[in-house]
Amino acid sequence: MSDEQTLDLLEAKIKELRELNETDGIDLSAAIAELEEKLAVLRREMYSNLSEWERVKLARHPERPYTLDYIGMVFTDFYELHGDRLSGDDPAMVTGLARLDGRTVAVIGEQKGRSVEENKQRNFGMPRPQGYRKARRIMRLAERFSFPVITLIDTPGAYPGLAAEENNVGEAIAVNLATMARLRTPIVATVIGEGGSGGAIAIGVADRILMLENAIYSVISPEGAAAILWKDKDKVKEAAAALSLTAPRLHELGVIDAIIPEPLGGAHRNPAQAAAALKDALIRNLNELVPIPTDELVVARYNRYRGIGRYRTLTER
Amino acid sequence: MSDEQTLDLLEAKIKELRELNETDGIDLSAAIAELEEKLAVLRREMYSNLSEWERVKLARHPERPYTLDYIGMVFTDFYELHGDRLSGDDPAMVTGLARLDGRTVAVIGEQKGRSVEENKQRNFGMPRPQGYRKARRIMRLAERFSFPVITLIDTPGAYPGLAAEENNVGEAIAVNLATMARLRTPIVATVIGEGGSGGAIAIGVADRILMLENAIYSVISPEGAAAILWKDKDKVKEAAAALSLTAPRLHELGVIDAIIPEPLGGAHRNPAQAAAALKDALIRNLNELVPIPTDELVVARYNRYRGIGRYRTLTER
Amino acid sequence: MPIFKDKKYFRVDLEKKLDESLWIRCKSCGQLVFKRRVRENNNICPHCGAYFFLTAKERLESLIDPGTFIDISEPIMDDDPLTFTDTKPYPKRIEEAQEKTGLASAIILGSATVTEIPIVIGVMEFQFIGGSMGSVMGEQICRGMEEAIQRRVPFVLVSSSGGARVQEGIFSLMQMAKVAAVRTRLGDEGIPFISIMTYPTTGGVQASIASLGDVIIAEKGATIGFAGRRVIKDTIAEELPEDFQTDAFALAHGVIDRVVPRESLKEELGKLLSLFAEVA
Amino acid sequence: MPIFKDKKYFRVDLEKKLDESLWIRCKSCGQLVFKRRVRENNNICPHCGAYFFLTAKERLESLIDPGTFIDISEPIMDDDPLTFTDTKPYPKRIEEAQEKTGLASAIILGSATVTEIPIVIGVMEFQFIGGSMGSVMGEQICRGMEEAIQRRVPFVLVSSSGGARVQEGIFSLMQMAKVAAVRTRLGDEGIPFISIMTYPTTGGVQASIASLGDVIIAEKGATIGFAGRRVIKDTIAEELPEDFQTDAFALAHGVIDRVVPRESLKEELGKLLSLFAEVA
Ligand SMILES: [Zn+2]
Ligand SMILES: [Zn+2]
Repeated sequence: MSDEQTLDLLEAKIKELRELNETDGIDLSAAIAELEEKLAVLRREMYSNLSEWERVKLARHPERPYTLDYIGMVFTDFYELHGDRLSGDDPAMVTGLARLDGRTVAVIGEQKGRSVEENKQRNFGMPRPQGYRKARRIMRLAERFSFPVITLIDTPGAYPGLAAEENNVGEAIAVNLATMARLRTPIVATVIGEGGSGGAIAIGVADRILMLENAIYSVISPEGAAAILWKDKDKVKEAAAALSLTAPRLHELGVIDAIIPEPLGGAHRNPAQAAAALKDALIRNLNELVPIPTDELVVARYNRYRGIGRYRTLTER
Repeated sequence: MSDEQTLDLLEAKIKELRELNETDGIDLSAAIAELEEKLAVLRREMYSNLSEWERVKLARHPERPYTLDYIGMVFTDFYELHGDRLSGDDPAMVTGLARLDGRTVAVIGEQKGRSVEENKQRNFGMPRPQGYRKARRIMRLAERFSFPVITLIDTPGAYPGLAAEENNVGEAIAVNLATMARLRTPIVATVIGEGGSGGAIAIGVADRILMLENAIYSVISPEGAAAILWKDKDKVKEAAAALSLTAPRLHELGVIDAIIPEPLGGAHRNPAQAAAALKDALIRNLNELVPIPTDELVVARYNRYRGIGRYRTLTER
Repeated sequence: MPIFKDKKYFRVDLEKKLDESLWIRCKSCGQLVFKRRVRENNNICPHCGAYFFLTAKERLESLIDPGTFIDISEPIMDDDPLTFTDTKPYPKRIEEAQEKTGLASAIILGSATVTEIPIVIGVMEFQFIGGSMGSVMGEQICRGMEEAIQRRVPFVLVSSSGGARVQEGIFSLMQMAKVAAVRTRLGDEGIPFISIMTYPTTGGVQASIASLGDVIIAEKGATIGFAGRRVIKDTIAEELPEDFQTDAFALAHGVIDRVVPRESLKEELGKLLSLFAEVA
Repeated sequence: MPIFKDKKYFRVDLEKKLDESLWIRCKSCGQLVFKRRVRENNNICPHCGAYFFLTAKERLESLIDPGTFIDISEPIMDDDPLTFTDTKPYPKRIEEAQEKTGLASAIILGSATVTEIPIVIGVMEFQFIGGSMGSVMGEQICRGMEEAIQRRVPFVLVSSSGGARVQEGIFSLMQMAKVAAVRTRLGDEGIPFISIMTYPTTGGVQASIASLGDVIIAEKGATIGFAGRRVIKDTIAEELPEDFQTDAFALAHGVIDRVVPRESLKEELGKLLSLFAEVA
């Protein structure tokens, strides 16, 4: 039994006792209180010391709020826009205009599905070239009207397949990177779940990069790394640890700017609370970015990316 | 027998007599001279008074030089560039860099095929969305390096078909119009054969619009107009006349800037001569356009298109 | 122009109703329905939900706040630069179209408000020679965009057109370039352009101004595309799917942003405009 | 780095030949061929025409005017920011790669001339951890572009890479954004960027700098794409055509401008550069 399953079981037990308490009039309050305290302790213990792999599982939790869930809770007046104007509309990439704290913003986010049917439609949150190009169109629209761009990253990666290559997915990602690097409006990117490689950074170049506490962001999936580097598909835990893909590690490394706290147990335990924290963080960051003159903003963003990387300097013999 | 066939027959007869003259030693020079004079008179008569429909046939003449023929004769160092970077490469649209009079230019032209095989490949010179988007990519490339853009128009129209609509051909044309209207480098467009409607103007917005003497340029083909307006497919001659699609008429109307003279009988009678005239015209126009400061050039182009159209002013009652 | 002899300068006034007949028959369900009820219902059949054809004036009425329309069109009408005659002279066609529609040309242009947000709006009239774009429509669209820049309000264009005004030959083709050129200025100036595609938006209109919206909304049931079924069949004899160039086809292929039922069009437009409101 | 203990700052010098063996066996036809003859023949088998693998140095030699290369790389080498260990520690991999290739990193960067036209050129070394892009490669590419701007000469990049340097984790991913950002400056400054894709150009390199060339030339036989066959098969188990991600596939889908056989690559590059020559 996983730790989370233990917690679920405890929760269910408490609920059962509560019902008994109410319907049958038997006083179980002492037992309930004891169990609840036990649960709280367990939870704190468990989540204060999550392993990387446990975070990967949380980031991928099927009940975790997805882009459209957050859009519903964080923004008002969301007006979805469709299509890349070139050949298609990709449901794995959701784009539109919305209002946040009275301000019109462009929202761009990767969208997973929950049911089999939905996942077929949303392609498990793996965007196709049409999705990246739709995102780019909306970025340019935002730039034209000085709407800040909010991106929500949640993807296992760009969809790998014949049609994606036939539509030059490499170019779609590359041009997005170049476009975002110089876009003349503020950009705030947040990894809300899985930040999967090229598929994530294709909407992830920003003035501020935020991560939800249990989100992950990585150049390769632990499964991919295990298979390629360890040549052993079972080494996912080792790979997850080695890749430094958690929010705290990435914050330490200076690659992300802030961590948005999640409810104890993960965003899915209390989506409203997670959304409130995300909203707070987005507003705070926009309030800092919007007053900056555009030229300055773009230079600062450029310099951030120009300076990224770690290497050793060799000294002249 | 068509007039052109009569000419062909006369030419063949003269050639025959010449051969006889040489091989058999019979002196036929008097007869030959007489026939030659007759031929010249006939030709002048015929071509000085071409009907619109006859010009349509000349513009579509299967031996007429096509874009790649002119590229070979007008430019040096042609370096073809392929692909729209999005999904395909359209052989009905040829693009590349080349040198003209020592200057690097971008060349964009519609390409028909001559054989059945070639026409299948070139799609009878009807570009697909991929072709227009490739053209746009090359326009932007040219702008980046201040290369003048030379376009050669020769198409029955944009390819009409399912795949074209699936790839939003309307957008492909529309965005080209907007792009060319403001492109920050000189553009010279020449209709070398058929200027077919939206498929033509999609590479036809320019600082100078030239036409070869026997080229045509029209909002609809005479066949299309006959079918739709006359509701009679046989009324092509009437339609051709009504549409004002010849170079002299369009020059009179002030829509094109200059007519490039063709050899007597049409460009196919002497492709080298036609190419020389085209080259002359292109160099002359570039020499005028290149020194103009870019801001001024773009404003002038904008004003040209802003002012195009003919309407009646209503007076206040 | 005999019928407009003494009306050289005619403007659109939505307050005057031209047609006073009381009843209309629905082509879809065959029911005879009370015309005022249909009008009040966005020209949707109260029995079966089918859309009645909307004239440009009716379309305007269905979209804007009542009483806010002011005609700002140029006082111009179609000329006949090619002296064009097919089965009848072009001036005769213009005259008939003017008589039929009560409009000077195939487009209405004015200022108005939508949910109190000021805009400049152009609406094409399909009954005026198929809503085709000649020199006058081109000029009015440009005028509308310039006015929107001047007033710093969004520009809304409702398309309903088969394409180019063939009778104006090369001039009609050149309107595509003209409107596209002027459209680029809206981008420079940060003025939003909402393109609404209705039945039908095809040919040279779809391949120019209609496809250049910052946002493109299609009315449910719109036909959207460049080359029509007939042209494709005549040219390459290709088999076409049933949903070819429908609203759903356009949405699936990334051509448009949304498909909106007629009854929600005004509300959606208002919602969208409000998101741009602080900009313009 | 034991082997480079007393060579902290190593630069590429094409004049020194590392490998002095005389004969080589062609994997394609099995013939034993004289190595110098192969070299003089652009590393193409004189018997069967197969391409031998080119090291970065050999690639450079095959493209530029002899004796014109000057190393302008930053004096840097790979760090180990994550203290990464899989089946062996990352620093060990770097050391082995340096030993094997004689290079400090997976890219050579220098100035040179091609048919007497001065350029800045970067060449990736596939034998150095699959030519993967880590912080050093990202920095050298940016340095190369900045140098090209400084000197007002074209930038040429020869890619041969499987993608990101996974061992550097997020830093390797960020290099994609870094090189793309700096690439935009070439456009502003009117400096041409010619991207040459060779076997293989995939993953994060194809999805960033390699796809952003003003002109993209592929060497005949190059593999070009984002997600490789194995990833696709593992993820969605899709049937792939035989020509998948070949040079012909890339050309047909508009990914590249040209496919050029190795023996013409220098000549074509010279021709292309000469068209840009008056610009830079
Ligand atoms: Zn009905
Ligand atoms: Zn061999």
